[in-house]
Amino acid sequence: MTSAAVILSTIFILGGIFFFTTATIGILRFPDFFTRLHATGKGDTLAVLLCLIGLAIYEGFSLTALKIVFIAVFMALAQPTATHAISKAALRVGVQPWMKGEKENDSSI
Amino acid sequence: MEVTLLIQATDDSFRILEDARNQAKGLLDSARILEDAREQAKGLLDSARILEDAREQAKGLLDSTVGVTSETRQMEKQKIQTIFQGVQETKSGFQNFIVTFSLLFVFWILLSGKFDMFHLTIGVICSIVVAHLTHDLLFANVRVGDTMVIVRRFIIYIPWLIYQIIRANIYVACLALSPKMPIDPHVLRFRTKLESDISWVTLANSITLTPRTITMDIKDGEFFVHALDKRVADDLHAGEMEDRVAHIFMEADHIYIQDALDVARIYVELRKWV
Amino acid sequence: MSTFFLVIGLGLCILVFFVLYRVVFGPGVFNRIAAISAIGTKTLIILLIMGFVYGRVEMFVDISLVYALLNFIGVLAASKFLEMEKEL
Amino acid sequence: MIRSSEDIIIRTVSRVLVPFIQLFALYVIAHGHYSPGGGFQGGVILGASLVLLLITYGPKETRRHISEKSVTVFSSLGVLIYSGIGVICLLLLGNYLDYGKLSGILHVAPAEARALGILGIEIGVGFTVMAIMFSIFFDISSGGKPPEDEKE
Repeated sequence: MTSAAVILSTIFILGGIFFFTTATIGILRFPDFFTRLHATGKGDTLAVLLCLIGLAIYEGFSLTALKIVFIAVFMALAQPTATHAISKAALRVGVQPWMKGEKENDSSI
Repeated sequence: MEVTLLIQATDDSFRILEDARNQAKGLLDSARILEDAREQAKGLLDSARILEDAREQAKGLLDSTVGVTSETRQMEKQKIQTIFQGVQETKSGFQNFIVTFSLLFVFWILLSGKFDMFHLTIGVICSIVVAHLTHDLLFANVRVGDTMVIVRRFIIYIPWLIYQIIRANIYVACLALSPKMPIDPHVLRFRTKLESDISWVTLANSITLTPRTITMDIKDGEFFVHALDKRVADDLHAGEMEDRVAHIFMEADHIYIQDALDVARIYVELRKWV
Repeated sequence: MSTFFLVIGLGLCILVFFVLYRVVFGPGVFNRIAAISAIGTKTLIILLIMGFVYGRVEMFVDISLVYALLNFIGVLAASKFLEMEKEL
Repeated sequence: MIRSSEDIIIRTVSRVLVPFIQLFALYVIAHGHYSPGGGFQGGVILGASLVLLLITYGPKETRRHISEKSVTVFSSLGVLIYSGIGVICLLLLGNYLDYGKLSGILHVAPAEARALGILGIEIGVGFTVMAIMFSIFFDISSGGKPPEDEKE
């Protein structure tokens, strides 16, 4: 374990934590459901990827690191799909997107 | 006497003039007829030229058809000769089974990490069982194309996508941290020219991951995109990302085997007519 | 490095509590599902970090993979159910 | 009532993921004594993969992959494997599920016989859990009607 790898993995994990934090703030602050999906769909994907890559670098070159990379690939494929699934269901059920100028009627079903 | 001579001469000259006028009129008339004839001839010439052009175009079309088919003949011979003779179903099913089995076995080895005889045997058995159950799932609706080229182009596409994801996240982070939150959400809809479903998946997930947009719904080939900003509409309608995805999966800028076969059928029909 | 992982794990737990606000009070079921999905992704990282803290990553990585899988399938099933409920 | 979804994105992603999920489930079953997991967890993941197939492809396509009859066969086969290994151990003058006694008929060392016995037990448990979980989900989702009445 070289110190360069440790520093690199620390940077990656801290970046991941930063994007997790902004995604959480986004979930709490955005005005309606679809804009909140912007926060979860994008923010969590990049944050998870960064954290997993950081942990894989910390683990070093082994089969466990490869499994962590598998999780990363799976999340990169699954997270946008899950976002798409929720938003599709919401649109078909009849949740209206919030437009600028409306007052906040955040009463989605 | 002189007067009568003068009158006669005048009469003569008048007659001559009259004749000349008549002749000139006749000349003019004939000239007009000639003019007409010339114009008709010109029209004929033009139509002849058009016919010539059409003939040349037809020849060029025929030539190009010959060129395309002679190109595709080779691919036909290499790849599809057997497929289009009735054994397509079983053979492609078996190939799918083999490819799925090898992918799954590699995946098993990477998961297991144990290389003794016992675990490898279990791995082979499990891979065979799963590949038998799901060989029609992994490679359903795959168009015939050059797989290696697609994989290489996809790998080249990934860094651009990562750059876009990072941009998107910085944008979302700025929005979430800014006190006034300047957003103007609206819903866009656009049609896509992509065809295969794997390219649709790539396009929809790329739209979700790139700045300011998420794919909400796909209904009858129409993408419903939720955008945080007005500017993004132009980007999507310009279709840069769509072009990239089309380039990866060799759509809209490449001749497919199926298309080539269609052209070959048309060519055979043409040969019958000619 | 172990202390670093502990701090990171605690920070993620605090973030999970913040998202839990959306799960409990968030108006409508869709906000709740989206928030639960977000909690799932954070839990995935927390599980891996627990593995590093305890020194048994090769064990926790499987749990974490299973968690990611079930999170994904759960979200799909929930959205399918809500879509279905409208048709009935 | 679950119908086959028209959504091409979810269908394609789950179509690509299902084989790998199933192989991972079998890995969890087979490596139960090294890693967390074992029969029950692996069976649940296997069932979850079938549930994913059901919610994206609808009952008709899923029935083509695993039929009503094979669900029944799997659920009973699991119990048969489990109890059969136990009874064989009883017949070999040991306790119920006393794997060490299996070395007599397998011609291997007792430790290896124990590993094989545990593997058999886990395969049995996994089959049963998978079949029962899928059966419960399918019956609830189809609303109690037989699948032939379904108009796709």
